[in-house]
Order: sequence, then structure tokens, then C-alpha cells
Amino acid sequence: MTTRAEQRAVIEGLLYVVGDEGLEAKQIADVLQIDPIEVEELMQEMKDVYTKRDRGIEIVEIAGGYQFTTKAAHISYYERFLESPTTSSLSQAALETLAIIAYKQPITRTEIEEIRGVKTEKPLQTLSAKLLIKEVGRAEGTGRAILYGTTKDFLEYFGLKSTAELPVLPEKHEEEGDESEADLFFENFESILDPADNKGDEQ
Amino acid sequence: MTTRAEQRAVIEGLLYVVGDEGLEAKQIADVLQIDPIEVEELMQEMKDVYTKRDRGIEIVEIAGGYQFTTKAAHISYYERFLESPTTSSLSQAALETLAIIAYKQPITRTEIEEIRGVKTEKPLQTLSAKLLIKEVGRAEGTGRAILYGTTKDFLEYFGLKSTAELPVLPEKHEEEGDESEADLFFENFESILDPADNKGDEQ
Amino acid sequence: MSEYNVRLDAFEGPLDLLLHLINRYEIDIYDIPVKAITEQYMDYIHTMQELQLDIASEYLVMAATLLVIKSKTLLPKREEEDYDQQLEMEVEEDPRDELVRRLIEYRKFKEASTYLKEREIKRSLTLTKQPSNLDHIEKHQEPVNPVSNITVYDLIDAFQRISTKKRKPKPTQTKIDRQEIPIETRMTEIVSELRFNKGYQTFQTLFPYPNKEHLVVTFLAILELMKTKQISCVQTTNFNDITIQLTKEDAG
Repeated sequence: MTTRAEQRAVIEGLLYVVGDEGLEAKQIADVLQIDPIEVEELMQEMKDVYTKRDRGIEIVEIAGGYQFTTKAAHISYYERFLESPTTSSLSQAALETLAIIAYKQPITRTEIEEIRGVKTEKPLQTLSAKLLIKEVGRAEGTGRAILYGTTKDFLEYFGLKSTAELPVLPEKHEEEGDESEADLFFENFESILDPADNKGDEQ
Repeated sequence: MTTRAEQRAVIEGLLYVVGDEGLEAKQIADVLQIDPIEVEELMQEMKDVYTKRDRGIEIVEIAGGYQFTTKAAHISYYERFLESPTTSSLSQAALETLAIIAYKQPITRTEIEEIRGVKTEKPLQTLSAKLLIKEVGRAEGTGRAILYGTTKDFLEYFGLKSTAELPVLPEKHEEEGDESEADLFFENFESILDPADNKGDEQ
Repeated sequence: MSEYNVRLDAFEGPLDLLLHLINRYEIDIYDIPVKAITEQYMDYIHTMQELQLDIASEYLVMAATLLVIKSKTLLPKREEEDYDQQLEMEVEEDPRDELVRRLIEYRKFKEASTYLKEREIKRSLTLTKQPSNLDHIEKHQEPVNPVSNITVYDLIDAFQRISTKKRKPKPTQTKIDRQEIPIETRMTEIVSELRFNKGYQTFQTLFPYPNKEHLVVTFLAILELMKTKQISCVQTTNFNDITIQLTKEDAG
């Protein structure tokens, strides 16, 4: 009979081996020949252990599986070690497009463009090339337009358990407080063009 | 100031991230900005911790470096893991190698390794053993390296009439926004080599 | 000047610009003063024109839409006698409705993209490792199909992933790369490749891999071959393809 400590040890080894491919609860249950419910319990125990100060890895749930990641607090150490900075980021156009697809999938390019009000070909190409979206089917009717959906890599990229984890979209909201940095630039620019016009802008 | 517990945590994270590549004592010393002697001490402390029953990984010293390995005692669990129907039947390394051969055949091992950026001996053995690839000839030039190609079994397993039936690879696009400066040189260079591949980014 | 560029890039399209104006002037999105906002919008377009910036057609389409809405709101409501009926039925559509609906819809996703951005940053602070190779572990029973649960599309994904996956962490210290390609080897390869192609090859085709090391080594190999006069480079006109050819004595 395997003890609980041993079971945790096996899970640790498995999580190490699979790395960013992750491990599903069902796989753990298969390997340990235990009930999936027991897996949940074990994982909870282990998660607690990994929060300790002398641990450098922790268990996260991503894309329907468990995986190890390093702790965010330690990133400054790892940056000394990494060849290139980890900050690869998506453009605003790509993020908006991705947000629409994530919430509205399956969706065609035309539908996305109707929401964004601009052409969206390039962001779609970028997102496809990064494997964050994929063709999930074809729309009915003439043209049979491509339907886009998000991928497992999408969940992986944003560290999401599933698309269900995305926050509910707000229907209404207050009018202030969402000035983006871009807006600030614009305002600075306008105040240069016409300082008088900038008076009423103070809040 | 970093505590000893924190230092051990960072080492754990580093060892996890590098995986089978391992880590030299000097690299650890550089990241933590401590003396290599201190690294030895820390590693000794950590080794002891990992021998505990509830740990599934341990630290080994190979070729002057440290690396994590799974515990030999757990081998039967990994066998079961590989047999689990939910586990992918090909490792990521084997899958990548197979993909390259499928699309670029005939191709030598060196060429595959140039694309993947890592040694590819083991995946090639695996794929040959599974009868998915075979030697299809010898390359010109010195050495007359083995050229690999896919087999008839490969086509059968994937339900293809011929390799021409493989789906077309999506066009590659430039990554956006995540190039380090050093890479810019190479990308400019590449864009000179192949201007078509260097279409504009997001607007 | 950079401000102009920033200003251009600051908006993701006409809806984004309108949302900005709505925020800036603290306008109730459900009761947009069409006249004022159209003026503001047109000001923006005119400024862009004065600065001789390219204005995406979408911005102009929106300008036209705003003008149409404005003119509709300026039209006299109805004939007097119809007025009572109108009140009762309340069917007359507000010409702004469609625009408001679009703005609210767009704003939802703009906010969702902010959430994704935060997740992206958070995620970039944690690192993972690639799966270990377990091919050395023997399985008790090999499945009949060695690629069960894999499709050709997994092959495509795998292929794409090679080029898109996160850069592997690498020691910053100098470390001799295990698969360094000797220049001599690459020189031999180039010569045999040229021979194989009747002594000619375009410059591009000698760089088949997007691999830095391979690029550098190939480039150095070409220079070395030119120096030793084994190959020569020909370019018929500026910006034309460069052709690499074997020199006569080597072509045989």
C-alpha cells in the first residue's frame, strides 16, 4: 500500500517530468490508482506545502491540468539568468481581438470587425501564428467563413484554468476611472496644441 | 537581504526551469550573488531535504552540474503514467521531430537539430522503433549523413494517402514586440533574405 | 514628431476614439450630445488631415455616420397632428441607438482586453519547464497504434510551436554550445549544394533555417569561400537577388 507521503512524492515527480504540458487529475488518479476525489485532496495538501518560504516552485491549475511554475516573487533572480527578457507581449489590437474571440467563440472575422470597428486581419494572423487561436469550424451560409476559437495555448499563455474562468463582462459601468495611458498622451498632446482647451478637463 | 530559505527556494526554481539541462555551481553563485563555497553548502542542505519520503525529485550531480531527477524507486509509476490512455502517445520531443521530418523530408539529423535547437538522437530512435520514420537515403557531401523520411505506416496511422495530403503549414508571421535588440540584427538580416516573410506588424 | 505618432497609435479605431471623447467630456453614453461629439470627432479628423497623416477609412466612415445621425436629430420630429399618436406608440427610434449599442459592446471587450493584459503580465513572471523526455522508460504494452490520440493537426501545432515557443532560459555565461557547426563543415555543405544545383544558387536559399548560429556560420562560410575564390557573388542590378556561383575550376 502506498502511503499518503509517497503519493505526494509521486505527484511531485510527475509534475516535474511533464513541466508545462501539465497533468490532469485523471492522469494522477490513473497512475496512483486512486479516486479522483482523493487527487483533489492530495493536491490541496501539496499546494499548501509549496507556499512555504524555502520552496521555489508552486502548483497552479492551468488549462484543466496541474503544473509547476516558479514563484512570481523570484522573477528578478531568474531574469539574471535568462538570455532574453521574458516580457513578450501582445499588442492592444491583438488583445482586443483575443478578448472578443474568448467571449464570443466561435466567431467569424466579420463579426469581430463589426465589434472593433476596424480591420482585424493582422491581429488574427498574429494570434494564429502564436497558436492562441485556431479555426474551429466554418460558418453556415455563403462564403462559409472561418470560425475562430481559442486554444489550449491561450489558457496556458494567460494562466487560465478554462475560458469559464474569464470574468463576467460588465454591462454598465461608471463613466470615469478608465483612462488608459494612451489617453494621457492624447491629452498632453492636446494641451500643447490648445492650452486653453484643457481647462475644463480637470476632475 | 535574502535569507537562506529564500536562497534554497530560488535554487529549487532554477533547477526546475533548467530541467535536464542542469545547472553549474557557478551559475547558481552568479544568480544568488554569493560565493561558490556557499553554494556547495546550500546544495548539501537541499540534497538532504529531497531524500524525504514525500519528495518525488532529488538533486544529482552530473558532469560538474546539478540537476533534478525523479526517484528510481518510483519507476513503476512512470511506466503506468506512460501507459495511461490520457497521456499523449508521443513525447513532445518525438512529436516535434516527427513534424519536422513529415514536412521537410528527406532531412538529416543535423538539420533537424538546427531547427529544434536541441539534440534529437533519442526522439529519432523512438520514432524509428515505432516504425514511423526510416532511412530514405544518404546526403551528398562528406559524412554522407542519413536522410530520414516518414514510412508507409506513418501515412496509415494518420489516414493519409501520401505526404502530399498533409495539411498545409500556416504561413509564418513575424513575432510582435518581443525581440531583444540583439535579435533585431538577425531579423533585419532575415528580412533581407526573405522580404516576403517580414510583412508588417500590427498597425 | 513622436507625439503625432503616439496620437495616431493611441486609438484602436473610431469606436475607441469616440469612447475616449465620451470619457474626456464626461458624457453619458446613453444620452450622447451628437452635435458636440461630432464636432469633437471632426476636429480630430481635421487635425490629422492637417498633419497629413493617413486616416484609416474606418474613421471616415464613422465621420459620415455621425453626420447622418446629427442631421436626423436636427430634423423636425413629425407633423403636429401625428405627435400625440407618436407619444402613445413610442415607436420612433432614436437615431443614436445603433451607435450607443456598438460603443457599449466595444467597451466591454476593451475592458476584457485590460484583464487579459494583466493576466499576461502576471503569467510572464512565472517560469515553467518543457516536458522531460521519458522515452527511456519502457512501457509494458505498446499500443497497437503508436500515434493513438495524435492527429496530423498535432503535427502542425508541434511544427509551429518550435518557432513560437518561449525562448528557453539560457545561461548568460559563456558556454560552448554543444551543436556548434564548424565553418569548414558549412563551407563543404555550400560547395556541394552549389554543385548539386549546377553551380548556382541564390543567396537566400543558402539560409534555410531561422537559426541564429546557422545564419552566422553560413555567412562566415560564404565570406571564407569568396576569400579563397571558390565561389563568387553576382548581382545584376541593385536590390536584385544575389546569385552565388562556383568559380570555374571548382565547378568541375
